[in-house]
Amino acid sequence: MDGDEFVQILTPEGQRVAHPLYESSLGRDEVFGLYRDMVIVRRLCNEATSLQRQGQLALWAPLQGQEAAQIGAGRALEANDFTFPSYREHGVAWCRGVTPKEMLRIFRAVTNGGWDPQKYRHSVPTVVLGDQVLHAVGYAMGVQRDGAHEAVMTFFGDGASSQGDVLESFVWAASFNAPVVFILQNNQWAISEPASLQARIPLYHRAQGFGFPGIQVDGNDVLAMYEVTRRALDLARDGGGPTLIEAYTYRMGAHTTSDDPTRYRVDAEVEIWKHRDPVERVKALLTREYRMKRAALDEVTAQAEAIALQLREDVLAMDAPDPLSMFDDVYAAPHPLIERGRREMIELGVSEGH
Amino acid sequence: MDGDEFVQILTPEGQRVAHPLYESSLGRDEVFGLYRDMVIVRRLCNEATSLQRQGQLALWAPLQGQEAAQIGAGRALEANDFTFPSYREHGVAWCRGVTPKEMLRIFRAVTNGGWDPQKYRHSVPTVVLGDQVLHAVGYAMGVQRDGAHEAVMTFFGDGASSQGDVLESFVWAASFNAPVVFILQNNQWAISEPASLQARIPLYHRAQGFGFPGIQVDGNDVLAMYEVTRRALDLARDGGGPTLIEAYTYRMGAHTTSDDPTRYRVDAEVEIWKHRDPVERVKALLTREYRMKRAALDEVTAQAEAIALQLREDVLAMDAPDPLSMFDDVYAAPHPLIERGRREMIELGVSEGH
Amino acid sequence: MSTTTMTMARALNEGLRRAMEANKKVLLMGEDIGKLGGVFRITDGLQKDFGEDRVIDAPLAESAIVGTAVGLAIRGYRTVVEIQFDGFVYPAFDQIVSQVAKLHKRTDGVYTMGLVIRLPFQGGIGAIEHHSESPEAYFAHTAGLRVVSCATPNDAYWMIQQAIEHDDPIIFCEPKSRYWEKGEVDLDQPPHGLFDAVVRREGHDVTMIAYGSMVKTALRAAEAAEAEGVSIEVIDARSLAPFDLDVMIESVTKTGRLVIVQEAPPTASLGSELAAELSERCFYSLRAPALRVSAYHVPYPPSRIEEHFRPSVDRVLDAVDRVMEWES
Amino acid sequence: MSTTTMTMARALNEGLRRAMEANKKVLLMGEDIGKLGGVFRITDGLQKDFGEDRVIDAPLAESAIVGTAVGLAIRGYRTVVEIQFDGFVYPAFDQIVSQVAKLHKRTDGVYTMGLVIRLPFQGGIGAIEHHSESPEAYFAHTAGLRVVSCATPNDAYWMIQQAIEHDDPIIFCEPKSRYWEKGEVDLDQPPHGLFDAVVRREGHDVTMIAYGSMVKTALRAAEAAEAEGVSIEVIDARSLAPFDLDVMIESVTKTGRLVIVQEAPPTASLGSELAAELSERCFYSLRAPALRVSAYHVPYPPSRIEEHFRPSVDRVLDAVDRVMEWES
Ligand SMILES: Cc1ncc(C[n+]2csc(CCOP(=O)(O)OP(=O)(O)O)c2C)c(N)n1
Ligand SMILES: Cc1ncc(C[n+]2csc(CCOP(=O)(O)OP(=O)(O)O)c2C)c(N)n1
Ligand SMILES: [Mg+2]
Ligand SMILES: [Mg+2]
Repeated sequence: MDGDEFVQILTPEGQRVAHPLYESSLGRDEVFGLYRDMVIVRRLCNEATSLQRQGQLALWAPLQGQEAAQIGAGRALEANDFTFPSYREHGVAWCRGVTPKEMLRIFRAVTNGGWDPQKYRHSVPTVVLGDQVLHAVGYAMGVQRDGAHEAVMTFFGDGASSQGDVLESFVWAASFNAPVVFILQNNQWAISEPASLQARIPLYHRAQGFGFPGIQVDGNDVLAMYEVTRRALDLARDGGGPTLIEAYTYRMGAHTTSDDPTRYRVDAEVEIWKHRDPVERVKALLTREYRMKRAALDEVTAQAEAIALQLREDVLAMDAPDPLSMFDDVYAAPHPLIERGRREMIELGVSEGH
Repeated sequence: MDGDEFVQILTPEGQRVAHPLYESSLGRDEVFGLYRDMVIVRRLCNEATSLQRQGQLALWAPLQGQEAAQIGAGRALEANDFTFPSYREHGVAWCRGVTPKEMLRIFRAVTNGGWDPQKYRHSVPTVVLGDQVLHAVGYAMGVQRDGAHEAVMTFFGDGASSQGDVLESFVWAASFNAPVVFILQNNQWAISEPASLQARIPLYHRAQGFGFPGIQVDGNDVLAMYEVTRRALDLARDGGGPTLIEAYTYRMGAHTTSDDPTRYRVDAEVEIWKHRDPVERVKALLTREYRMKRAALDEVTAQAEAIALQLREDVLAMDAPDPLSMFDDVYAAPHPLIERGRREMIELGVSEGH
Repeated sequence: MSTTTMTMARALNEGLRRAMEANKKVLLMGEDIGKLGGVFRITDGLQKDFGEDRVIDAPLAESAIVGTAVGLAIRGYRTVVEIQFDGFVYPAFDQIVSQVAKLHKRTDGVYTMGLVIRLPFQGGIGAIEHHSESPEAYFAHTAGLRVVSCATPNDAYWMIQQAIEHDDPIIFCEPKSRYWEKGEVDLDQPPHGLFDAVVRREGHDVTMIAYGSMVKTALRAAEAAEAEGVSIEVIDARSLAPFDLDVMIESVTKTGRLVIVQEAPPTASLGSELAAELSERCFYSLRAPALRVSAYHVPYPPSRIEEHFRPSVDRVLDAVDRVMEWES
Repeated sequence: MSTTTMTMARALNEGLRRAMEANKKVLLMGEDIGKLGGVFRITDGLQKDFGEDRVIDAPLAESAIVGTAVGLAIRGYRTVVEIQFDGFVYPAFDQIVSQVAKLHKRTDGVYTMGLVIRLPFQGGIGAIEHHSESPEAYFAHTAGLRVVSCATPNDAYWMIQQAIEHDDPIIFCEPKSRYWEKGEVDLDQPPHGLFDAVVRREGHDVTMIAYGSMVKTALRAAEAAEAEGVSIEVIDARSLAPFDLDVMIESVTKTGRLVIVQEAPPTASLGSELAAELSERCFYSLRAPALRVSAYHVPYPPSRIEEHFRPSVDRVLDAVDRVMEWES
């Protein structure tokens, strides 16, 4: 974090601070909206974690601590933009309109996707680190060829930033001046590996080496994330090319529900980050500066609760797919091995509702 | 080329110029030695080109124009250092002691290697763009583990600089502070693609984005190449980590003898670079500043001529390998499919000297 | 019927041109495919005529070439990717196997992965290492991909167009050693479906299956065998994944003998697949074991000895002798 | 003879420890293998005991992991690379196929590519996509590599040590679904050579070849078949490239029937190779066609239905029925 290059406009205490380049353009209702989003996705995430503990999900990748990074970036998008997430961007999916139920389908292991990516203009999760970043750049090259006033956004982590595919994306985005915004959520950890293993200087510097802007943002400051992202998206749409935004944040929970972070990191570190909580600082802003009433905040909590309850119900009702469905949509056109497999499975007596 | 960051200490006209950070440490004999090397490898390269034209080689990748980049870097090495070339580094191979005959074996298509890389501490050519750069970093990690006072050097082109493997090498070299010097010969072209397609700002900037020094050098100035490389090697050996050196140079000839550069570049460009010839400027220095006699220079030409003649003789004497040799050294230990293949080939009547 | 004679290289060029004219969403992307027209000149003149937006010279990174083609496919474009040589497709392997092959399925059919990956493959041109590989088995093994190979200019002209029109991702293998051989091209009518195997020569003693460069080798062997009284039926597989098994089964059922010829190394190859499958399906018809003539299980050798590595007419005839002598 | 009971995961851990003690040049490299001990805890405690220089947590880039291991091999180190899951090996494919497999040959034997690439492979653990793949055929097809797979803790303990000692590069496939199953480990004496196939159960009606996770499935099927009076000989291939064909030929010659069981998809797979090779070599012995029981030719499905994708005892028995009923 080097001085002015670290964009923060709302402190952990919920105080506004001036930044030479960025100030918040949002009014009370909009800030409240961001708060609502963050509360909801956090609650949703907690519900997923307990569903996993109860054996209802195969896995869950919690976003806790990264709500501001994801909601700030997600809400800066226009409807026509297109997003390419990794596997932890539940907050972005929420902003794009993906339903919580759809988000959890992959984690209940009933699909490898989960939703219609063209409907939401939000791609399905990508598990292989970095692969989606090239897709975003290619999609952005398509936007250019269409002469469309749209931007593309893609997400990856501090760990993924070491992958050749991510770095090649930087080459391409620069060479083709592609309308893409790279959101690097530096949550300090790649499973057990600290971000310092992937880079010895802050990650946002990489962009400059490729000839496009890199900016480090307080990823726990939703106002800063919103403003920086919005400006980068505008730049992209207006032909100004790519931007790398490093959202400096923290993964408060485990990598996934299969992970045991006590093996590699100390509680004290988590404690420090608790004081930088992205939701609490907006709450402080809302109550202090905007004098928001307790009741309004409570209503958000209640709404989140209702969504979580509904989610639980939806998940429990989610059945295993028909085994025969594994033969669907492998190919767009008929294929003899697909027909053969389907026939063999039917002969084995595997049927719907198995 | 941005001002002081472009290191040049000998102009195209053969004039010394001051640079705030680098000055030549070489005396007359050493400069003469570099001149000799450059004249020899250029002559050797021309001989190879005509051998290819006469059907004696399957292919040749000329180095013409890049003599200073390669000889400057190559002569800066210590005997114990290890080098990982691409396919055009005949000048470096020369510095490492590889014989011209060995260099041409791969181009006569009688081997996929050519020499004993451990003997010369110079690896065999790597054709897949960028692969060798990771090998260099790994080797350098071995040097670290041995506690040896050695450095590693690796070569790649402006085109290869876009490959994920090269970029991952930067990540690793930085994270492990590996004793490696990356020599990026920016000869302006990757076959038909101009360097501007790979990057929109000078390539040496990339290193800074990864947190280690990147320097742009006049790659046609053998004195500058020597000094910059030597300092980078010292830094590496002393635990200072990696350096990226962009040798700004020019491929005077075709990409390979299969290439037709008239399809993609104009003569005028080649003409401009002729005035920056790496050999001519050292010749000018030698005759003007060191008042070197014509006879001494002629002796170098004669020596180069003799080497070329010997090379021609050696190449013509190079027979196709025994077909059965394809089964040698595929595995270090016995392998049934190798035995089977050998047996089958013998049964087909293929024998030595076929 | 308007036919004309041209090389396979030219036929591919014309086929690409026609596909680009027919559909504005068709793009070409690859290294040196613009001004240079590709190292084999397959895209010669196309950038001049269709512009730099549709014929894209790519930075040198195969993973990015394929990965961005995936993004373009999601946006509704159809990108024909040129991989400069077979041996340079491996850096893109992850994108091909984990994304190209699986995204249609992963999105329940929402994303159409209509892209074609052109691969000049096989050896025989006296090149240095990595320029003569036969990687088709890697792709055929991968569910979600299709793999085809042309062996004649007419097939080249039509198959490239059919592949571009097709909605599934296709690895399009071009036998580079045949680029400069000429043949008749029918400009009006495709000779076959993209996934059809074709009997190139009828015969009754032995079925011989080949593809790409080896079709010609097989036909030469058949000619030589005929002189010795052995009648060989030569099948050009054309589609390598999936195989058109019906044509093959019919032939083997008739001949009772099978020889498969491929330039690829033997282990877990397409030859293994054909031998396994046809040994199973034609168990009672086969009068001799199915034999595979492949390259050896060694890296592609220096090209001065490549003709000892690639199946030769002699080696093929040797296998023919063996299946003929098995019982009889 | 000192034997002790442990899980396969533990056996691998102990085997690695012993190899590291025996040779200071042995390094481990991979993602999260240090403090975490790897996501499967195979390297648990090793960084603590051997230090960060020998147990290296790698930045997240598989191509670099393998590529730097190549450089370390050139420097004389032996690196055991852990690829976190099968589906993440593809970014390293180019380094494996073009460098690891070929550098020994390219340098006329000067470079020893003594490195082991550990691959937790196959499915059955209820994971999400890319965590359950069976990529062994890609590597077996590639000349210059060797591929092995352990199916028991004892084999795991010894084979990992043998692989590390071996001078050729080895793809070491670990059936992750068996990591937590226990078995006897003999700490004194390796049970077999690294490249030996082993008869796990004798029988006279059908030869069944399996490897990795499927060995147990095959043994279960054999038990079930016995109840119905069919005697199955189960062979654990162990070495997937090269295959130990002698053991297999001997068995098929005896039984006259062959069923191959694998988790991989069918096309151009190791099952194809075995079926092709053994159909050829045992042409007169086989009383029914060699049958392959594989996964289907589709991407690995969501894990809620993975047991319909992986060969089940039922599907295996179905194939047994078919070979038994073929003639008789
Ligand atoms: C190519 C590849 N290698 C390894 C993995 C296994 N893996 C899954 S997540 C992860 C850590 C990623 O860390 P980061 O990019 O920082 O994202 P975060 O999980 O912190 O959001 C690893 C190693 C993978 N999914 N893909
Ligand atoms: C992975 C890979 N892709 C493509 C090629 C084909 N190829 C060989 S040389 C070359 C151009 C390389 O340009 P550059 O890196 O600038 O080196 P130069 O030839 O100019 O020395 C290309 C595309 C290759 N060898 N490897
Ligand atoms: Mg992270
Ligand atoms: Mg170049």
